[in-house]
Amino acid sequence: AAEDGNYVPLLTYRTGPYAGSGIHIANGMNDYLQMLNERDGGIGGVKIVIEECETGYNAQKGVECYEATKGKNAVVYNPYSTGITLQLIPKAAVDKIPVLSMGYGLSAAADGNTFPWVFNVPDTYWDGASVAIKYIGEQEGGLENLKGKKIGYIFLDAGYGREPIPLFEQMAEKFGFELVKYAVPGKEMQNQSSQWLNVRRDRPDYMIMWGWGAMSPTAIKEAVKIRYPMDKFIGVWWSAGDDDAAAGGEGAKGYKAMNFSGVGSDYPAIQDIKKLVVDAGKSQTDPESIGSTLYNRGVLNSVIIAEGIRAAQQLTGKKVITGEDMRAGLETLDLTNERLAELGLTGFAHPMKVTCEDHAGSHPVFIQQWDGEKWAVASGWIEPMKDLVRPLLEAAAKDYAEKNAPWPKRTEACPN
Amino acid sequence: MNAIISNNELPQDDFAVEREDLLRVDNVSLSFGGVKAITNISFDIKKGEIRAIIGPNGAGKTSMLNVINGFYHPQEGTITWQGKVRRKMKPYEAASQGIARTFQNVALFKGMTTLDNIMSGRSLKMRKNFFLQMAWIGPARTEEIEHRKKVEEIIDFLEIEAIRKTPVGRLPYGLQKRVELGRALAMEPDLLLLDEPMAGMNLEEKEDMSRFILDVNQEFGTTIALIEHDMGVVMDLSDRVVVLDYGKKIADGAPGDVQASQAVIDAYLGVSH
Amino acid sequence: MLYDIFIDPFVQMVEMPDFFLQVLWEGFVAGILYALIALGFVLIFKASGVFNFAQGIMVVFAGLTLVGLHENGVPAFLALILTIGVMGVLAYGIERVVMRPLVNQPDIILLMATIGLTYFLIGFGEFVFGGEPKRMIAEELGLPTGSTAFEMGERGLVILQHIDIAAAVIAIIMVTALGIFFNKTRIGRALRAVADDHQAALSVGISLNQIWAIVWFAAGLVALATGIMWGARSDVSFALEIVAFKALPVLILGGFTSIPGAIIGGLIIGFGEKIGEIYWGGLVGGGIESWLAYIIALIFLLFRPQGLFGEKIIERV
Amino acid sequence: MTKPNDAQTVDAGAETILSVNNIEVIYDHVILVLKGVSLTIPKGGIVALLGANGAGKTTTLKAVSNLLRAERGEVTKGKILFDGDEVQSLSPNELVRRGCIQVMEGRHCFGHLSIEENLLTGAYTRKDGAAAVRADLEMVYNYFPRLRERRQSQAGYTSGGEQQMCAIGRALMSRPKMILLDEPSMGLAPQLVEEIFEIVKQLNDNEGVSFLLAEQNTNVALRYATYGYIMESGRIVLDGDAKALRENEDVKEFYLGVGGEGRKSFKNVKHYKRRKRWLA
Amino acid sequence: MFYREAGQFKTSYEADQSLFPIRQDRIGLAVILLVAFIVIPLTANDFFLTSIMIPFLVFSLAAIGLNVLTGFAGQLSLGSGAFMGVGAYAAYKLTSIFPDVNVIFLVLVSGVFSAGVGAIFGLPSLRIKGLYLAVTTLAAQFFLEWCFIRIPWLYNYNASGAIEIPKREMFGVTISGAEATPIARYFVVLVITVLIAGLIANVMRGRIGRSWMMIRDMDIAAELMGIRPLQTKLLAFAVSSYICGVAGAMMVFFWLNAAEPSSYSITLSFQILFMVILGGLGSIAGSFMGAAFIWILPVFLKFVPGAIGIEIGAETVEHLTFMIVGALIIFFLIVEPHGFARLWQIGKQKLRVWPFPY
Ligand SMILES: Nc1ncnc2c1ncn2[C@@H]1O[C@H](COP(=O)(O)OP(=O)(O)OP(=O)(O)O)[C@@H](O)[C@H]1O
Ligand SMILES: Nc1ncnc2c1ncn2[C@@H]1O[C@H](COP(=O)(O)OP(=O)(O)OP(=O)(O)O)[C@@H](O)[C@H]1O
Ligand SMILES: [Mg+2]
Ligand SMILES: [Mg+2]
Repeated sequence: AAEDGNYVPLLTYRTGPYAGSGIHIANGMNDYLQMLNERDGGIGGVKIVIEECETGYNAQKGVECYEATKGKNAVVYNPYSTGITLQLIPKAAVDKIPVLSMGYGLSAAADGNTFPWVFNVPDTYWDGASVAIKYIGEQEGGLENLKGKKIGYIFLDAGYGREPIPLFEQMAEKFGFELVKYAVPGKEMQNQSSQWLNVRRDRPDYMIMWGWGAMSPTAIKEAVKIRYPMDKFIGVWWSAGDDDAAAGGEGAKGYKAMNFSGVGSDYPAIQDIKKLVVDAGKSQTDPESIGSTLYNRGVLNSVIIAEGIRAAQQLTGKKVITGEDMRAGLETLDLTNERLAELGLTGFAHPMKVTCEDHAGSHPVFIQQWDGEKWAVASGWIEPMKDLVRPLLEAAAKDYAEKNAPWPKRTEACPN
Repeated sequence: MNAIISNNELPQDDFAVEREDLLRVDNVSLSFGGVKAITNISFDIKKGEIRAIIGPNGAGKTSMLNVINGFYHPQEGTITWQGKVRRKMKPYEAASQGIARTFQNVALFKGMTTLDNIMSGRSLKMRKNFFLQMAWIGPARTEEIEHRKKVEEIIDFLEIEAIRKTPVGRLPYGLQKRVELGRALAMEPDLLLLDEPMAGMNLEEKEDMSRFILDVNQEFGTTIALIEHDMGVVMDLSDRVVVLDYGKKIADGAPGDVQASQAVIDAYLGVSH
Repeated sequence: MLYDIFIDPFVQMVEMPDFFLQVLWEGFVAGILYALIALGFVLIFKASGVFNFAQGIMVVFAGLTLVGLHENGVPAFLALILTIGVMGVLAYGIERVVMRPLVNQPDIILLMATIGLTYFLIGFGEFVFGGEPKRMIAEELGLPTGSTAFEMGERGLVILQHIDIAAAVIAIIMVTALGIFFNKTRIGRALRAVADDHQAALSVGISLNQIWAIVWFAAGLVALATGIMWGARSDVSFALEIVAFKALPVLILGGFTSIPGAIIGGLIIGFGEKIGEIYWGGLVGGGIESWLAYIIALIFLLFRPQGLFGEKIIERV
Repeated sequence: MTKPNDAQTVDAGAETILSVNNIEVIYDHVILVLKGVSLTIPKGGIVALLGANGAGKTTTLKAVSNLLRAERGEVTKGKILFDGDEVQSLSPNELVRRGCIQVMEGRHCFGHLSIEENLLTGAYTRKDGAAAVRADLEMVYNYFPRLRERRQSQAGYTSGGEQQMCAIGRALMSRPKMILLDEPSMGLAPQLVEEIFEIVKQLNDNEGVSFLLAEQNTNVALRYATYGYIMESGRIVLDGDAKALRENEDVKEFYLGVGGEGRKSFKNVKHYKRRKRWLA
Repeated sequence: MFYREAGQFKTSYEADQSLFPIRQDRIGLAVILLVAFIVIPLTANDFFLTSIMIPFLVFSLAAIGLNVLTGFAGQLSLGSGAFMGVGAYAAYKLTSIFPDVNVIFLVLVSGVFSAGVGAIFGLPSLRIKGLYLAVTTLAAQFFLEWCFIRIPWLYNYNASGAIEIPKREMFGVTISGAEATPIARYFVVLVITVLIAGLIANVMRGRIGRSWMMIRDMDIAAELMGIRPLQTKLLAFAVSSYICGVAGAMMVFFWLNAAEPSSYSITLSFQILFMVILGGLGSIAGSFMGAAFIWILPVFLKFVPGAIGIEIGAETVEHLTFMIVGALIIFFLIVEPHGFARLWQIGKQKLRVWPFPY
């Protein structure tokens, strides 16, 4: 299928317990790529061959999708599940197909020297965690005012939610605040009353949430129930869905979340999607969900894929590229404001750049706030605390390589 | 001809004097909540005899067997096994001491074939450990074959060759009873407890079964305790009979005497046979 | 350490009575909600000895049907009535297609059949309604929203959600109604007979078909009530199916066949779990709720192997 | 099937309550158990079905009461008429409603129900009110006083004989026109066996209930029955008036145990393999 | 006609007790082994090996493990997923503690740990029976799952909370880690599975297998015949957990390469249980058939529409797959409640009498 186009398999989930979040992402990714096909005839004159494979957020099925599609000259994989990402990381180097885990997955993979095949632009979870604390500091009038404060962290009790903990702990020590952790077991996602009772007892000054799927709306509802001040409740970018916040009804007004992709549907490119894809009946997207946070996140993901392909085409001069080409392309990714404007996405994301050393780039993130009906931008771009994050990343990468010894040394040349 | 004495002090007849007790039950009582299943019963079973236990339905016969092989624990009374007073024990301990039984409601292992059911009677006699069994070749197999030979003898003896490989769940009732007897025999017990082995059989089959029971008793010298409602069978086969009614013993003695006893006729036999 | 285990929690309970009351209330509500799920299981188990694995998905299915109909413009109450109808059709279908051909089979086989049913309903439900979570139309159905806070002492506060109160009331009404239906009627006795021995029940003229259709329908209604209540708490989504696992310890603790057992079991688990998690969970890093319920149930079982109100397991030869 | 057979059913319809015409039964789609069995039970008759273990008596009764499906068996050929109607396709409960009930072999009481509840389930199909049911309950207790004593006990814990009485009592509670009794005497004390057959006789005389008895206890069965069939390996091999059967030499020898010289002792039975068979 | 045992006489009990007394069965087995060891490796592509054969074998082994407990010894367990997890985590720890020891050996040893854990959770089975026993195994399931998350030592304090499999070699061939070729991993899995299946089949036809079945079919009678219930049940728990543990270790070492705690969730337990019931309780061949049905059928269904060029959305395929699998489960249960193994037997029986029915 892929001789005449660039084959992009999309591992998505529109079924299972996480479908609520997964559907929007899937729609966003799919629609943008289709729009490119419709509008521009693909990228660099060749079409993009899109194939969705349903994973149900299940690692086994994810691997199965990977195995079934990799042989068709897949150029890149977006697993959309930390579990699947972890399975694919070691395979990426062997099969020579890059893994793009945008804002999730293994944070350590930002170390391009250890993980040449994995990309997690624009940010790692540690970047996110540092932004959250930095923002709280700003609210309090400076990081030094965090001393003596109590910050609660409620998270999905899995690798995903546990990953930021070391950094939080480090920051708690450094800035002198107290960190209180509330683990939500995956099975108890929809049954969080104990955790929130504890929140009520502990009365943390701020709450930070790492939730996904059904966990986020339930947490927001519970927060409303215990009358937690919503403007002191900040979610990671994966807890920033419109449905998540809407679940809390009136009371959810004021809830905040980090984000790195644009809010709303007023971007020309998104209007193109609406016109050429959704209104043309070529997608399953509910028109109302266009412009929602997770939908736009999916779009941004596809923007990165598309830009990666374009970069690879320029680098190699080929039209139909391979996974190896794509890897090189992604490593030269440089999404400037000008380029964003060309794409019809001015202000949709912060400019981002990937280097051979840094596959995440620790790009700035902004905070958005729920006004009871939709999200509104509530802050400027906030830089992650690179000085804290980067050493942690490198240590983690080293640790990973050691534990998985013999981990292959980087042999891939740096394309720039 | 003598009157049946319905208390515990039985005159020792010749038969009893000759042989020693295999099992004695003394003043045993058993009740479930309000239901008294057994009230103060004593009797003995001598080595080598066929001892029948009869009585109307719900008299406590099955419960008595359950007491003997340790499935029920009587509230009062003692049980003496081969001269030693037995402590409260688990059924599997009773089994390892040499007590085997069949059940009133056939209790075969439904998912297994006839052969396996009878082989299962040999469990206690087989020793080879897990790892040897895993390897199969060698000691475990030798052992298995050795026991298989014994089992084949029993199969032969009971004339059930044809159903060797049939899952027992599909067998008609009468054959199931026979397999069950085979399974108990495979244990080579000292005492064999048979709970209505001939229920649901026609005459011909009862004759066969009688023959088996007599053969077991005579050829292997196995002591047998037998519950049966067919008086013909009881009278013909047993050496001594104990009669229970409402959990109490109402008679004990030679078959002829028991059959003639008015108490037994009233409680159990109805019209005389 | 010992202090943390044996003294501190109690000190806390006394020092913050408002909070303790809140914990108890949450435990109560959780218990009631678990009991609702368990009730669905009990009905079917009681009537056929079948452990209905599909109860969880029936909850989702009922909730989605209700919300889905409403989304398509059907007024809330009409949607409710239509959903009841759908559950009736489902019950009839299950009886006809699954139960009837499998009469007199071992329990585990019937369990497996309900698992097949689960698969089917998941696929069918997602096919029809999509995988997105949906908001329960609690308000439209006239269920109370909002909450009442009771002041206690200076800064104490006990917050009662109205929807939770409604859940408790509905659960209690259902349990009473079903309890009366199954214990005081001819059908109730027949149900228990069926659970004991299908074949014998057939032989005395009990119509298994009719009985099963009735109980599956009843279970469908319970599922609907459960779906509404749980849906109002979180959302109606396929993730709710997981919550159904919580019914297992409740069921086992209460005894598979007892309707009051479902409620009492639910409350024990609800209280135990909340108190355990809040006052002791922190010692081991929290999240012990995921297994505490099972351990509580296990401890009870060691003393009563048939559950608190279950029918005694008959052992006799 | 032959012509006469058909003709017989047509004109026998008037006084026949149950007629089984040349049925075949297969279990599990492969095991052929009944190979063409025909029986006729006249209204108000007591018919005994005799035969060795595994002959197919139970299967025949289940075929009539339509319980085979639950055992993965099916009637593949032949016809069964009850009260003039074909009944193969009826559900068991419909049959009970029409007055044909089976007492299953091996008791099958509802273990978790008390004896009294067990008896009451027997009245499930009745619509004639609680008072009538109570009266019948009283009647059953009068037939089986033992049951009255144990009325509150869980059936699962009662003795084998008590369960047997319970199963029979339960069937009586449905006020049937016809009872299929599978080995009623199994496990009952001799006195009770007589009593049960007396009850059968009473019901037959007073209420006109018809009976089909599968019995091993040939002796008693032929004393109470009016007609008998003898089955072997899935076929009827002999039938006739009970009296005639009792006189039949073969029956005498193999089923009644009275050879030429009276009853022989079980002790003296010779150990010999299979005896003569009607069918080779 | 073709399937006749007539004319095959056994002259010794040895011959009669061999695993496959009938010649056609022996030939059949030989053909299957030939295909598994020679034809498949020669012809199959990577997808077939990695996504179908390896998982199928791993699941078959796990199903055999659960079958020992549930099918043979009659103790219902919903904890097999967690016991598999114990094996996986144990093997992972062992490889990091003993990096130089052969990984296959470590995988086989890891089962010992899950055997131990299994036996502990088997203790209540003495008192608790039937469905109620499910609660103990569920407690095991959830408690162990919680441990996999909460005891970072188990996953070497990885930030991701997952275990990742390092590269290991045997005889110069890489057999674990991402670089291991599907063929190499396939052979490892195949050999271990066939070996254990064979050994367990041996156990099943001997005293111990019988004692398990006795407990299953009628525990009271078994006890009255001298079987010690606790010992026998615990042995079943231990053996079953051992096998599940090895399967769990193989699952991560030779199939997935990395595993999170959620890989060993209750869903896995149920999946294995479905395989066992559908395949046939108490049948080793059935375990293979059940695994094939539950694992291969959905994969097959999922990729069929694409392969024959029908354009339907990925999630629609998934929905349809669920519906079809669900309907087929019910269908097969109605056709033969005792699973594929029995269906197979009946099929053979029909073949035996073919062409004359009955
Ligand atoms: N469910 C079943 N599946 C397969 N075969 C069966 C089944 N039930 C009975 N059979 C077979 O059918 C034949 C007739 O059995 P049936 O129970 O009707 O005999 P019966 O005359 O009632 O014997 P009994 O006097 O022992 O009760 C037997 O050979 C038996 O093995
Ligand atoms: N486990 C038990 N729990 C309660 N009652 C019991 C139990 N076991 C036996 N019984 C009662 O004890 C009495 C004696 O029962 P048992 O089974 O010993 O009678 P039986 O003499 O064998 O009668 P049958 O000839 O009918 O088999 C019965 O009334 C029975 O209901
Ligand atoms: Mg008895
Ligand atoms: Mg019979």
